[in-house]
Amino acid sequence: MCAEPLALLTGVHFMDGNSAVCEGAIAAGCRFAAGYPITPSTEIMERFASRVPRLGGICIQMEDECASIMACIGAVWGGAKAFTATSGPGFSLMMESIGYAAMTETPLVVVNVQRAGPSTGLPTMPAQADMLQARWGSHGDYRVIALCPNSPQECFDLAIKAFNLAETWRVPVLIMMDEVVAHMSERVVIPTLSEIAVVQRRYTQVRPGEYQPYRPAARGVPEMAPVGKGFFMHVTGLTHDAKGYPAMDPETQDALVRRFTAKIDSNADDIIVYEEEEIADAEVVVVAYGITSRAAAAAVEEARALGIPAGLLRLVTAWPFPEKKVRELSGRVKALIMVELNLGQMFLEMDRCAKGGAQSIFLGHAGGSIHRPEAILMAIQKAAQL
Amino acid sequence: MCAEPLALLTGVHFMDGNSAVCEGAIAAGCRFAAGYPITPSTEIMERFASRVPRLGGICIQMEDECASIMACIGAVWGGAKAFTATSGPGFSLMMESIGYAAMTETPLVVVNVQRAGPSTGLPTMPAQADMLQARWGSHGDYRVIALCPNSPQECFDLAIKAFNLAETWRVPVLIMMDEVVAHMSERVVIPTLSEIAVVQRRYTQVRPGEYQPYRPAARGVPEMAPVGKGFFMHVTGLTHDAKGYPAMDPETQDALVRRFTAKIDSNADDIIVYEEEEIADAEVVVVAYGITSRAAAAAVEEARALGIPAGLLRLVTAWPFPEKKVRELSGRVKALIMVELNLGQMFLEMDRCAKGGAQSIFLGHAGGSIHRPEAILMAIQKAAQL
Amino acid sequence: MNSHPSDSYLRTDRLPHLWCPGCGIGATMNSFVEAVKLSGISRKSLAVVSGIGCSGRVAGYLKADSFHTTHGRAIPFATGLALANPGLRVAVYSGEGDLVAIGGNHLLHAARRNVNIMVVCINNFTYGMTGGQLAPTTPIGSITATTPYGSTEMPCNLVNLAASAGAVFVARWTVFHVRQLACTMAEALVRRGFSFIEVLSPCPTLHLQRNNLGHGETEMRYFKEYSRVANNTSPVEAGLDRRDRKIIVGTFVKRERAVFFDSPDSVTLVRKKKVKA
Amino acid sequence: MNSHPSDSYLRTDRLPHLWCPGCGIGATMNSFVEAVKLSGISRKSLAVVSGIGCSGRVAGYLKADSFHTTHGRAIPFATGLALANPGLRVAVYSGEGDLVAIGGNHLLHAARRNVNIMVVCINNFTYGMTGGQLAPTTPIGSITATTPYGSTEMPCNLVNLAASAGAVFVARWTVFHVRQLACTMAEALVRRGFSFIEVLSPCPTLHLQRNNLGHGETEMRYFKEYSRVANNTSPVEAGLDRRDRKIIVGTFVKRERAVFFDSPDSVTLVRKKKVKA
Amino acid sequence: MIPPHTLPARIIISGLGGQGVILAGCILGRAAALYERTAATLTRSFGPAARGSACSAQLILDDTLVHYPYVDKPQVLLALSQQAFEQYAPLLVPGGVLIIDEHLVKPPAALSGISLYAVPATRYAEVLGNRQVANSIVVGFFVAVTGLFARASVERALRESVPPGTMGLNLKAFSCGYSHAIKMYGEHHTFSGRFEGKARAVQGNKQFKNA
Amino acid sequence: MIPPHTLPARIIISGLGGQGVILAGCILGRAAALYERTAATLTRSFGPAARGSACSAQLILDDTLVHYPYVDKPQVLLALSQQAFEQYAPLLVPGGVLIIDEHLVKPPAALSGISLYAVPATRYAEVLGNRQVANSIVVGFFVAVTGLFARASVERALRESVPPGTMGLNLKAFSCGYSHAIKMYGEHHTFSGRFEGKARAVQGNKQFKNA
Amino acid sequence: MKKKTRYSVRIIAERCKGCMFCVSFCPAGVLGRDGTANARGYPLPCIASAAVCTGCALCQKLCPDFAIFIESNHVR
Amino acid sequence: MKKKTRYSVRIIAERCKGCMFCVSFCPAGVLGRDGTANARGYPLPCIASAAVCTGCALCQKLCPDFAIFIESNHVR
Ligand SMILES: Cc1ncc(C[n+]2csc(CCOP(=O)(O)OP(=O)(O)O)c2C)c(N)n1
Ligand SMILES: Cc1ncc(C[n+]2csc(CCOP(=O)(O)OP(=O)(O)O)c2C)c(N)n1
Ligand code: SF4
Ligand code: SF4
Ligand code: SF4
Ligand code: SF4
Ligand code: SF4
Ligand code: SF4
Ligand SMILES: [Mg+2]
Ligand SMILES: [Mg+2]
Repeated sequence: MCAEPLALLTGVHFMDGNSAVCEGAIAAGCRFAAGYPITPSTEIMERFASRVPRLGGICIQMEDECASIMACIGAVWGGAKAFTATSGPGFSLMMESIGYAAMTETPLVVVNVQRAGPSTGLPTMPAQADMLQARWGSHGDYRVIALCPNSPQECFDLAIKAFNLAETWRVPVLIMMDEVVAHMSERVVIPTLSEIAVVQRRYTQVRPGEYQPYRPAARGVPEMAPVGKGFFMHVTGLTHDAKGYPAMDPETQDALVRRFTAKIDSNADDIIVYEEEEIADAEVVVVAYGITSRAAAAAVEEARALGIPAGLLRLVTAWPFPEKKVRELSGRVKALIMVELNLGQMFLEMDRCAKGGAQSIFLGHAGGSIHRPEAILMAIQKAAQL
Repeated sequence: MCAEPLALLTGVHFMDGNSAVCEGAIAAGCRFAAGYPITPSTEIMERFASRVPRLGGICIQMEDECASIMACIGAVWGGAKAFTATSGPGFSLMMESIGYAAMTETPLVVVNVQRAGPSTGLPTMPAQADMLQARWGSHGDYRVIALCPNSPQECFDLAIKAFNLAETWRVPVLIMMDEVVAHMSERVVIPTLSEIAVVQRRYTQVRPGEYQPYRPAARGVPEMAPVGKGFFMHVTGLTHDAKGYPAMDPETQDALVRRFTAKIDSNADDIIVYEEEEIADAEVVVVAYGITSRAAAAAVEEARALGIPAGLLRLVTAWPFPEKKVRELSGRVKALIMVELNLGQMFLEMDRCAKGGAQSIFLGHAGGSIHRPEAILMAIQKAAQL
Repeated sequence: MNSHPSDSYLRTDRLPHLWCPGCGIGATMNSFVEAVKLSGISRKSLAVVSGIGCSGRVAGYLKADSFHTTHGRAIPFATGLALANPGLRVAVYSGEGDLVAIGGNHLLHAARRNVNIMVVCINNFTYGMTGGQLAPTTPIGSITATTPYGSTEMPCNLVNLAASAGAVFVARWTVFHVRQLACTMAEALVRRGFSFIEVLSPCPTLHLQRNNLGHGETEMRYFKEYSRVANNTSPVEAGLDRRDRKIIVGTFVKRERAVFFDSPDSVTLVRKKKVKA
Repeated sequence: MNSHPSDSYLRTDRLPHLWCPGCGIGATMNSFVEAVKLSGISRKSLAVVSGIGCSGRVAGYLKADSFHTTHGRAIPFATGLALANPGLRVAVYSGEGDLVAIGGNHLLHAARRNVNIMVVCINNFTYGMTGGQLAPTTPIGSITATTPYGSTEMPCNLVNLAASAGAVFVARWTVFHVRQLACTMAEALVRRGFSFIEVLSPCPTLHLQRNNLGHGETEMRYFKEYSRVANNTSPVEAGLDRRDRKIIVGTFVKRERAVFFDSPDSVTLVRKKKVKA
Repeated sequence: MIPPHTLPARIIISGLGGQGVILAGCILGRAAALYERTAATLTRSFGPAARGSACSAQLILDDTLVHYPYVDKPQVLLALSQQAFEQYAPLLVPGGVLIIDEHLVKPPAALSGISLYAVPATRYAEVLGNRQVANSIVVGFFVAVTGLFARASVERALRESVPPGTMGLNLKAFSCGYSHAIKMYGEHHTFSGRFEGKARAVQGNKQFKNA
Repeated sequence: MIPPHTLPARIIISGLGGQGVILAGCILGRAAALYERTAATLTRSFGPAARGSACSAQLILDDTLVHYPYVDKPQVLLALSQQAFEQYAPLLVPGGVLIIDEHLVKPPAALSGISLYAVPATRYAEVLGNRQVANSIVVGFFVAVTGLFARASVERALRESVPPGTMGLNLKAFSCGYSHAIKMYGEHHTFSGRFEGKARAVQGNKQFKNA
Repeated sequence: MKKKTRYSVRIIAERCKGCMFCVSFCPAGVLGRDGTANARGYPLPCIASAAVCTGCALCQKLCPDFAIFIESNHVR
Repeated sequence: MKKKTRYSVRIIAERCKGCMFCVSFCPAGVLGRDGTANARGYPLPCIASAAVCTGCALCQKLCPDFAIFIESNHVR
């Protein structure tokens, strides 16, 4: 629920993805952001800085990205919903803290507007080449949830969803945008308060003396306690027991890491969202996400127009990956074509899961521009002839 | 070639992996290191700090890991061979600069002594859970070479190899150790000067006016020029053309990133090193690397003693991954068992490549201790009965 | 009765703590508990944030909401915590390596912004946790694990750094000055804005032993003998060079300045009340 | 003849450069070229290292060995470069966001160590490259993209920061002071140790326009009119607050101190000669 | 309502940073998306802010959702710099519409198969006392010339998009451009290109069920 | 040469940080690897430096390369603290050898199936004037009691491992421990456990061909 | 009946690490060393002259291990 | 024969961005604005009174674009 009436800009807007993700965060009840400017994500923080002080919230520019994400994590433990937005180089600098958030099970949202890399690359041009970094960029085993909006409307919708997922699973949720979605303007419908489902933080009902901050509760997710209420919680990035105290033994380590990875893995079916277009009778399925999925949709439509039985599997959650779905498809279609703005990232995971007879085909480039539907159509045509 | 006689401690030693990797760096001609202490890698820098000033080299402790790796990159461009050593949290902080090194094709060596994570985790205990971070931890598409020694002797040998690979391919080379190998002492034989092959930096023969710093030369690797000699080189992390100048278009981007990834991908056969034990007639093949490969070797020996046709594929280079070899094996064995100190990392790549009939089996835990051979033996026995 | 009067402020189930015999960190924590008592602030509203290091373990022993963060990032964490929950009194407690080496930039900018947190910085002249390497305060000539031939870097004067960055309350004591330290900490606890307290502390295991400076007790005697209390000394003059055999201690800076997010300039738009969760 | 006398110091094939009309960065580069000429150092031995930002593009236009690094890391890169190759004269050239926000810690520690590099810091009071956000030097009350209601943070006095961190040569000029700036840069080029030169520079496109301060020319007039040359002023007194209508410029600090890796303490073991590749 | 036979309409608006090219695109897109109830997708090529570098916006209007958001073959090109003209004019479809500021762009004498419309927007803006409003003049001119939008829709979008203090002047500028078109080319001049749209649902708001 | 019938030999050396446990392990490992030409693998459990916390080293000696570097069932246990004794003694193989500092470890009266050897190392060290050399006393005692090493090998390894200034004192301490064993248990006392080794090549130096 | 001292010094032996700060800095010389050690082998301070304790609590405040504290007794 | 001025002011029009620093700060008022622009549309400075140029080169040094410089001529 949004506390302030000003917060929700209910109505129809013409908005870009960066604005929409910011409005989504506000609609989800986020009132804290700390960030550091970086193209092409900067406008997210700029809009938040302009919007949220009027709602009683806080938006601060920190001295760098390490500080930004840590201030957000601090704010979350202070009771706020918080997020930060960045792009490749800043995302890389946030990796240590993403691991800290995973280890401490901090509900946190991070937006990464992907630009072409590596390094400084093409700061103003799109890519989707941080997808495996999103999954593996911090040291050690952990899990994140990563969402890939493909329109400004979805930037809004998925921002709300991201905060909801973060609160539900106590896990860092990454919104993996791309420069095109970020700067593309379209119609965005912001619903009324009652139409938006917002998951509030669930605090423990247990009394302070009995509270164990890392005792797994429902579905493996421990309950949080409010700060400042005498729970005397201890939070550490060291391997910790149910009390939250450091416990330096392999058994605690294995139990802890298995628990917080399992809470995502074993609930993956509830977390994963994808969209299927014309899948039922498809022989060639294009798999895509983010902006690329729109070029793919155009190509699939054209293929159908040409009589080719093509379909589209659009990933909304990139992580967890819809392994089951891909396995199923690979058992019944001729070819799976992963289209992405990189040299093969989600493709690897698709390829791994495609244990059936379907061929795994990759169609990608190093970013800077998006695929033209014709290129995808050609790939579909070729695959259809396999 | 080692310039100073003091440099090479030719002879037989009883040494731990951290010491050995340091000696290997010295033997490879490295005379510059910048680092920041972190368990369990600290002794590498400490030894270098004690050894290298006597050899006319430099070892500095910087204010953090971001600074450490950047000082090394600066030193490389200044003409030195340079390396840094760290562990998980520091490795995460180095991610942005690893991407910069990849983009600028800087020959750089980074040692990561893996401890149990995520986050601070178990600082004094082993893991192998930064393996996919090594591959994907920085934003954008790039390539690294990652080596996994399994003994102090190999720490020495692979350190030399790492510098050689870095100079040959102009790519960041990562030595992915683990806490056990780092602190385990064994016999280490340091050969004589003439027995060690060291690749020196190859500078261009082209005259300054004609030199183009990013024009691909042999096998896609551009030639370096010495600093301070009037080449007026320009180095940038932005997408750049052959002159090294920023060029903000998708075509340059695609050509650049494809070139420097292809220089590794298409030369992978020359780069990849692995060891096979009793593979020829094996029905169950254990795949392992680093310290885990030693428990695996013990298990495979015991399995053979029990009459089970087991074999071991030990990865010396984790990246690039021996895709061909795994594909070949998967076509002729019953099962491939990846044993690693994580919850499934290199396993995913093995699983992807195992397109044949072989089952992919994973045996791992979250670190803190290493696998007992019996546990691996049990997995082999189970797999043999498939 | 065998219960220490500070036990209710401690996670006694974790005692004895991990610090070495003769280490001063525990003693500063003792003073901190006294300070909390003196300050009258409710223990419930106290939050302690540490980075990583021996000193960084303080958060794990205090019975408060306590956060053991990552190396160098205690201040940004504390910034978020304090801003999101202005009802808390947030104390950062960590070592000089954590706060001034890897975390130096955050110290600088938090002080400049005058974030409402207090910072206790244990200066033991070395990196204890990782085995005694060069710290930004290591005296010139000291043997450390990474300077086996003696350090050649000018050490950082922490109080001067904090003061020039803009801290509104800056003090230095040694572990020996238990009473003054407790009073100073209590004062910082009740003031608003960015305060910085440096506490010199012996690390017998690594710094003292390696430099033939004796053990904890020896160093405490040194602190006792060579400290000169000189409140209001200009921080730049507040030396502690062993060669001078003089450690200037005291409260050096007390000033008032708009606190981050209290600033009247933005008061109409950036409210001071609690963030709604 | 249509060739500019500084052309041989420039990558003329990249001109015109990307800076806006009225931006001061190009003018500082002009002074820098003059300084290189004045200093007599060979162009071959000059290396220029930039971070990321509008100012960070300087490396890309100077015909020297030039390195455009990552945001905030120019100083560590330069540290490695200078130590590995003592024959080079290494200049770091970047913006205040790059050097003092994200890179502040490196500035602090390089100054403390007295690394042998010179640093030119373009202070345009904002983040130009990313569209005009809050910088650590943005004056209180300024409208920026991230402070739409006016900044409330106390700006950092860069010369004071550099000086208290330990820089051995510290100066401030504005883009208007072309001659003094060139002389000061030349002096820094020939001195050893860590030197820091702040150059105030107009960012008409973002900072000036948004704050109704006119355009580049207006700001240059402001610089001309309100600057007071006061060499040897204590950096802490060297204000530039617009409300005072007074910008203190000049060379504030000149001192000698052991240079990193020149230190006699370690001279027997840590040699000064070139690292062998 | 945008005349359905003209959909999808593919438009490029291009010039130099600082000319308000993106804003012009936003105003038109907004008019379409909010007041013409047409699906509109606006993308922009995005460079270092306001540094006088090349800059463009691409607008696709359709009666159904727009998949691929870029314009390869524009039906309408608005070019406000010579460079923009040279880059994009060759892409225009046969029968496409080219709109230029006549003082900033000098097209070659012969331009075959293209309808050219010129407005002295910068001059007019100077007359109005503020060069910044040139883009509103251009927008007015565009609306009149193409007939793609109801004038009221665009005026409303314009009102919502410019800083309140400049609204009056911008509306005046809009009128000025609009009138110039009427004066020069007559009422309701519509370009000749015919574009066919397909019947699909307009993209709406998506609610994800699993919270 | 280490008596081949005793290989592989699995040894645990344990105590508290600061007692020189790791150094003792290093000296023995070094003696084996360099001067007995036996493969030796030493691992250590590694905690915060010298904070008086539990600390142990595990040493495996073999005639061929050691794969798995840890000792689950030690044949020899050297325990220098009560905690170490309690943790590791139950792991000893039947017939295993237990060596303790008799003032630091108080084993229960009945210890079945284990050979116990006790040395008052700390006391002796105090007599020698430096508590730090207790570990050299223990090493000397260990060598004499187990008969696993030639005395000269270990003395040489010890000489190479201790700070030069303390070498004399450490050698004296070594002798002291050695003599105590001879005095108490007789010459060349070898423990009763029998360990069989397999014939494999000793791990050597590996050269990778592709540079 | 013997007159009680006003202050009792309490030592929590399990916590003590034998740093001897308390002994060294007790202004009244109440504490001493008698060679006893706790279970972990750390030497313990001993109460050498309880009677002269002034109750200043310096020992308590200096102790890094929260292992020593002062109780004040009702003097009958 | 006409006496030559000692200094020639050269403007590299393609580089100029019209910031007018040169015009504003020329101490001798040599430079002016005449409304001409370069190909990129930037207004160019013009040489209003060449003769009074003192050759101080301030214009040259102030120019952010390396677009103006002074040549000194042999005075016959
Ligand atoms: C990113 C990162 N780098 C390095 C470390 C290793 N590390 C742990 S504590 C520490 C230094 C602590 O020094 P200080 O803050 O002075 O605390 P002390 O132990 O001296 O009390 C270091 C370098 C780490 N945990 N994380
Ligand atoms: C890690 C990282 N974070 C953020 C950025 C985005 N970025 C580029 S330049 C810049 C600020 C530049 O400001 P300043 O140094 O003052 O230079 P100016 O443009 O003002 O000359 C930022 C934040 C980046 N490139 N890398
Ligand atoms: S190592 Fe030093 S700082 Fe750390 S606990 Fe021991 S004495 Fe204290
Ligand atoms: S944005 Fe500002 S700093 Fe950047 S080039 Fe333009 S005027 Fe200069
Ligand atoms: S001060 Fe505390 S720890 Fe130290 S000896 Fe006294 S009681 Fe023991
Ligand atoms: S209270 Fe004071 S006098 Fe009594 S034992 Fe403690 S320090 Fe000594
Ligand atoms: S200073 Fe240079 S860029 Fe500016 S107007 Fe003069 S010549 Fe042109
Ligand atoms: S040289 Fe001096 S006098 Fe001549 S035009 Fe330039 S500024 Fe004016
Ligand atoms: Mg310290
Ligand atoms: Mg700036």
